[in-house]
Amino acid sequence: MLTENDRAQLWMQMKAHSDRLFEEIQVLKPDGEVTGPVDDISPDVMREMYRWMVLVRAFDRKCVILQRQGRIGTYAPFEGQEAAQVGSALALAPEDWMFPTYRDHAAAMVHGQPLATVVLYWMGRMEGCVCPPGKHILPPCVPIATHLLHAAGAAWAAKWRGEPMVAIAYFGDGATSEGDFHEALNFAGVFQLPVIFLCQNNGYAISVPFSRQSASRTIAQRAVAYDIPGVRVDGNDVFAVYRAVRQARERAAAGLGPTLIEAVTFRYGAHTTADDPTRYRDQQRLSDEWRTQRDPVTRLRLYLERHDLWDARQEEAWQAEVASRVDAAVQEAMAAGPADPLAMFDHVYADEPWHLAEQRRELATARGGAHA
Amino acid sequence: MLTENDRAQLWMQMKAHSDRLFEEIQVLKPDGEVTGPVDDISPDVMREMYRWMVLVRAFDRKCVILQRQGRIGTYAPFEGQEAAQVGSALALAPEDWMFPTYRDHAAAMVHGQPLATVVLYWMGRMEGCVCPPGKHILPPCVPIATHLLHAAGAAWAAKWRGEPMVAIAYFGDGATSEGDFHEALNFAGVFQLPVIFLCQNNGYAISVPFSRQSASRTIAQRAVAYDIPGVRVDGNDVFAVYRAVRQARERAAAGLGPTLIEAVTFRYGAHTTADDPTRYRDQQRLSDEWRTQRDPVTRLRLYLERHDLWDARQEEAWQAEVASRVDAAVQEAMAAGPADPLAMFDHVYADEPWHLAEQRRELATARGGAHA
Amino acid sequence: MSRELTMLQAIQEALDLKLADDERVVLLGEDIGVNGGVFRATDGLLAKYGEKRVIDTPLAESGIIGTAIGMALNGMVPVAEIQFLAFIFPGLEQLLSHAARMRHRTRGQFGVPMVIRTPYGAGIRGPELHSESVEAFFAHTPGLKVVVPSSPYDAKGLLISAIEDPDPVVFLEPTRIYRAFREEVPGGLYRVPLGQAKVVREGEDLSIFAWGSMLRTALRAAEQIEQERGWRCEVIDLRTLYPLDRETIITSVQKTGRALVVHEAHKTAGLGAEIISLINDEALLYLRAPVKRIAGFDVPVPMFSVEDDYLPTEARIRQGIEETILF
Amino acid sequence: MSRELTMLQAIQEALDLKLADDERVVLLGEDIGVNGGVFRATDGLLAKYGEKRVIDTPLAESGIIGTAIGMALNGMVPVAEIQFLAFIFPGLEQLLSHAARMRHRTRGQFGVPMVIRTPYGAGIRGPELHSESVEAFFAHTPGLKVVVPSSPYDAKGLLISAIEDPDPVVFLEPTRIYRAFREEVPGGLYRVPLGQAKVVREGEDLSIFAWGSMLRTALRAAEQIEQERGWRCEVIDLRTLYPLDRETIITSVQKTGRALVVHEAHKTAGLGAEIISLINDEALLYLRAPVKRIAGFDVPVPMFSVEDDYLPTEARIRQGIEETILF
Ligand SMILES: Cc1ncc(C[n+]2csc(CCOP(=O)(O)OP(=O)(O)O)c2C)c(N)n1
Ligand SMILES: Cc1ncc(C[n+]2csc(CCOP(=O)(O)OP(=O)(O)O)c2C)c(N)n1
Ligand SMILES: [Mg+2]
Ligand SMILES: [Mg+2]
Repeated sequence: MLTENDRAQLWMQMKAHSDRLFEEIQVLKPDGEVTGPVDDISPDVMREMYRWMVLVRAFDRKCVILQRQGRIGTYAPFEGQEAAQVGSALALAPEDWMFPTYRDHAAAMVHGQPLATVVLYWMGRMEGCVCPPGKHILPPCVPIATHLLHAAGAAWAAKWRGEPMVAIAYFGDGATSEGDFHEALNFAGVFQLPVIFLCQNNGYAISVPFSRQSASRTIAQRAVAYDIPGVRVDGNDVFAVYRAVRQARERAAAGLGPTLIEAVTFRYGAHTTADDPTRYRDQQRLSDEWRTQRDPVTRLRLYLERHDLWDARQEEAWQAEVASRVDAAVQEAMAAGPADPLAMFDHVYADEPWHLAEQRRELATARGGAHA
Repeated sequence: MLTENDRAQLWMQMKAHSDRLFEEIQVLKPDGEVTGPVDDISPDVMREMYRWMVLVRAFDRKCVILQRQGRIGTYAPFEGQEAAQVGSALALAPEDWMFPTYRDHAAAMVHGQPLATVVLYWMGRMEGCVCPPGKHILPPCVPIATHLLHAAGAAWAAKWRGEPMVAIAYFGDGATSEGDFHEALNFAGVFQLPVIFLCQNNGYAISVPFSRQSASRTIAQRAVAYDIPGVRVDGNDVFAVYRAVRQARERAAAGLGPTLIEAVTFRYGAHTTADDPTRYRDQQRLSDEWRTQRDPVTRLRLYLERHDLWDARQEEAWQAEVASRVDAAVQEAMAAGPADPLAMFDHVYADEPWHLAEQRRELATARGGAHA
Repeated sequence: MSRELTMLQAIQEALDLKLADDERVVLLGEDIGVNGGVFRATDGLLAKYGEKRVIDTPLAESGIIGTAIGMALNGMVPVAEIQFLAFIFPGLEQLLSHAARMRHRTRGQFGVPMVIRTPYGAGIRGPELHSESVEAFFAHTPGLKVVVPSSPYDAKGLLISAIEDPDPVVFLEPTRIYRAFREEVPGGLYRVPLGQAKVVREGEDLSIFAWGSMLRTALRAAEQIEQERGWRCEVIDLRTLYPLDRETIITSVQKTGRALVVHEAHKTAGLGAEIISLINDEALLYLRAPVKRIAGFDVPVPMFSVEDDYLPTEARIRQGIEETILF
Repeated sequence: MSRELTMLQAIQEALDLKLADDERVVLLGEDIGVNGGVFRATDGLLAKYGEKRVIDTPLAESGIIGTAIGMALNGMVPVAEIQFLAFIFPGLEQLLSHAARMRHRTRGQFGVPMVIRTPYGAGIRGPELHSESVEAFFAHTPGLKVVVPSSPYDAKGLLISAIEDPDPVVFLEPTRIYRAFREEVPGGLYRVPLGQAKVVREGEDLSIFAWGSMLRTALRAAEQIEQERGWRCEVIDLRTLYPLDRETIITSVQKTGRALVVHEAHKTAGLGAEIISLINDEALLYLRAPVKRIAGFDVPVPMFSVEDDYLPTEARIRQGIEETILF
């Protein structure tokens, strides 16, 4: 039996262990150096990482502009979080199920969502919720943390049929306060589901800093509550994220159950284009700091250049390619023609019941009348 | 930076620490011996513990009989869990707020709820939800885990006004799977609320064993997720429970925030009188085992007798007293007269709106007509 | 093969047959496995189909409904049990924000074929929050279907249809008649179509609309009033509450010119109001008297010592019939 | 002192005044502190009253409503903000199973004086699930009161009444008119009583019932139709949706003999049905035509590119008026 003193000491020791265990894993440092060998990541993959990060960043900036021009609606930018999203998505298999939030379209695009579809989503178009046939990319989840359960359920079905596909849920630090976060991790633990819970801890839930979101120092340590593995990585380090997700994926596919990954990162911009971050944080200083000292794109470029995997010519060519792809996507989305209001009656049910048929006619008449 | 190997080792070490940290604390052993000095608990308090445990056990058995006789409705017995409830309730101050479930009327009675009121509750009488004036005992909470938030909120108000009262929420092992459990512990951690979360882990949520409720070995370890203290005690050891709650109360009142306490125990009987435990566990063997090897009442009696704090004469007198108090309570409840159906219209709002006044008249007429 | 079964047995049989018939079907919920459900609706199914098909979950309703959605997305047909209707509340977000909206927002790409079964209603001396009837919430949620059986035969046939339906169905099982009576129930798979009400008793003088446990109360009132007064009431079991079978409702009211709705849910903003509105829309000119609602009162469902007074009674229904016919 | 304020400013002022007036009042919610709320309804209040009175909570709605209940039990008057109405769903259990039932089950011993404020409704090009209107759920829950302002003056007076009310009030704030127009608003504390509708425009030919952002749409339709056809429609702002002000509703319909309800919530089982039912109960014989519902369609509120077609429009209301008057 422990004395009170023993217990106090044990508690301190455990905290110390936990602090080390849940310290931020870093592979690629901000200066482009690596902390250890990285031969498990091929040069091709590294270049792919870089290309994607450049592409999604350009896409993101474009969308912010489109919103200012009134050509799309409120938009949630992810700039600063490219490594977490690109690195994680590249570690997946094509058939894996992805459950993103409103801020995770970088991950979605890497996993196969066409850029134009993403633009349509932010134009308030229902077409923006559809992914290419055969893909398993759910539309952005708006109610916080609810989709962690969907990922658990989809993983369950895969496990049930003995298929090696896994599911990944993306969510933020704020999401960890919702009851559904807890229920999802608990279900995944009990049934050892092949699911990856990827938290991008960008330090803020809109205006609320993580210190006020939870008394716990890290999110990774919450894994202890479910006796599942938890790991904390530098979320601006695409190698670290890629590795952590790859490992979690291997564990999951091997029947070893779920993993909670905390990727520590920062959004450079506003929560959404409707948000003003200067109200709640020293926006200029913080975003400058992260941009200059911890940027995910810069550090990978430094690494690639240093190892002769990328050069100025390639950069130039890729920037041009990116610009044209982004423009093409925007054009495609804008060319979609006016939204069809009557489509709101489609797909409420697999078969249309009488009252919807009637309301469809009612709207058709009203619109006909309006035009007449 | 840790290697993979370091991490694996650290993880094992942390598990080992956590196992020790969250091992069951025992003070009073089943054979009536103590594991260390107990001078912090006065003989008077010990006798009070014993008297209460005997009383509530008699009360509980009586209610099971009343249910069989059809004199009360479905009833949730707590036999086996007396130490957890009596020990915790005796560690409270009279003004503390208590949020019990349907199985915690032992705690409620110790905290001041009249026995007759508890009988009325199980008779399906709304009068059974009311506590004595000035007391802060909420009626049993039926929806699992929801009241943990109420306790957090009541504690918040106390803290806000600088009053030393604390709040305690009682709940079971199954309750730890609900989202509200998580949200309550998180709020309590963030705002350092003076609240005690007392989980009676009786190993089952109706038919579901704890091993299937969660992948985590203990409930106490969930405190790690919120960086709040967690402690696991032998829930059949009234001294251990009393001490843990007293300490948690002192911490809370001193502004040091919440505590999660897991009291490991067992219900001897069915989940409720509508439940048949033989369907899901080796009921006879298990309940015999707990009764003969870990009974909370027996071990305290052994201790008291061994230390000349209790004798056969006192036992006899108390048993007689208990019988008469329980009978008196039952008689009082049964004498309450028929329930007044029109009272269902009272207290929907502080002031009765027109439609309820009308519906009240409607029912009065219907009943008048039925009688005429 | 056709035997006399209770509603519970009929439900158990429907689950059994669909588990055997379609390997995508799984059951999940609290205490549905070794315990066979608190009402025994899943009795014996764990032993027969194993832990992969009949899953005891942790105690978390959002977890149950949320993972069921995920399963349904990925090719399963989950049938979730919520222990009592009020305990669906912690899972309402999953139901309202996701289950009901998934097909619509993904333009038909991802449907969530799933059933949520739950005992509901008062009248069994249950503890607090074991007696609610909030079907109106679901009937106000496009994308959901809402079904309530009132007999063993219908319970089985409707549940089979619900499980086979490509959309999420909330299947409300009136506890009060779970075991109240038996009825001939054929042995194999058969379907009672969703969306169709049933004329249970024909009549010319007044139309009574009811469902679930209230159907029998309404029927008895109709029989008594015929004996006492000679008035013949038509009694219609709505069976599917969303979408409603307007045609059957309107046809009956056009015939009788008078109507009464019985439900045990609170009167205000209950489903009775929608039925009155359908009649207002389509048959106002046929009405010879206001449509009457005999419903649960607008008070929290009280504890069981007075629940019989909360619930619509034959006496109140007869009184309503008299007032309507003598209007 | 009386200034022209938007509804948001009027709400902010009501909160400010009650914080100053009653130290039991606290505000809690997501981003309401330093950020002043996503719509700025609590702008400046943290700076003025400090962290103890204006509390940024973790992101957990059940947590917000549940702790608010606990605070209210222990002597506080919490005013919780839910960021958008659909995000109340994870907290519905707390609202339905506890807030609404506490006074009743404890026989008046423990009340929970609290207000839940939340922006609601469509029309601001919001993302998915930022545009719902499920007021009917709350109006089907005895123990709750439901209030919807349609103007700055009323918003302030109703919110002050709601905060002073001893029972839990769901206070729904139509985002579409948060900043749409200004109105004279007196400076100090004043009350608009709960439970009372307001005749906003008098008329003899038809009664229009509306609330929230639909009120102005209805008013414009009424004005146009008067110009075009000379028909004079009475327009009534219900303001409190539960309990309803039956007297004002019935008095108007008895006068006009025709009625139309406008709401942006889904038509089926929406509050319009209850209003039709009240009219059916009390004024059927006065009706010269079926009561018309112009409501949101029975589809999940669609994404914003077509939300204007989901919402009732002046054109649809005018059409409804014509059909009703020419019936
Ligand atoms: C249930 C629910 N509550 C509130 C909101 C409003 N909301 C949208 S995003 C957000 C903050 C989320 O923070 P976090 O989880 O850290 O993700 P981030 O936005 O930083 O990526 C809030 C409160 C919501 N969408 N759903
Ligand atoms: C939200 C909710 N879901 C389900 C139930 C039904 N139910 C009542 S007690 C119980 C088991 C609770 O187990 P536990 O928390 O371990 O407490 P114990 O009964 O063992 O004391 C269940 C599932 C409920 N009351 N509330
Ligand atoms: Mg964040
Ligand atoms: Mg238990």
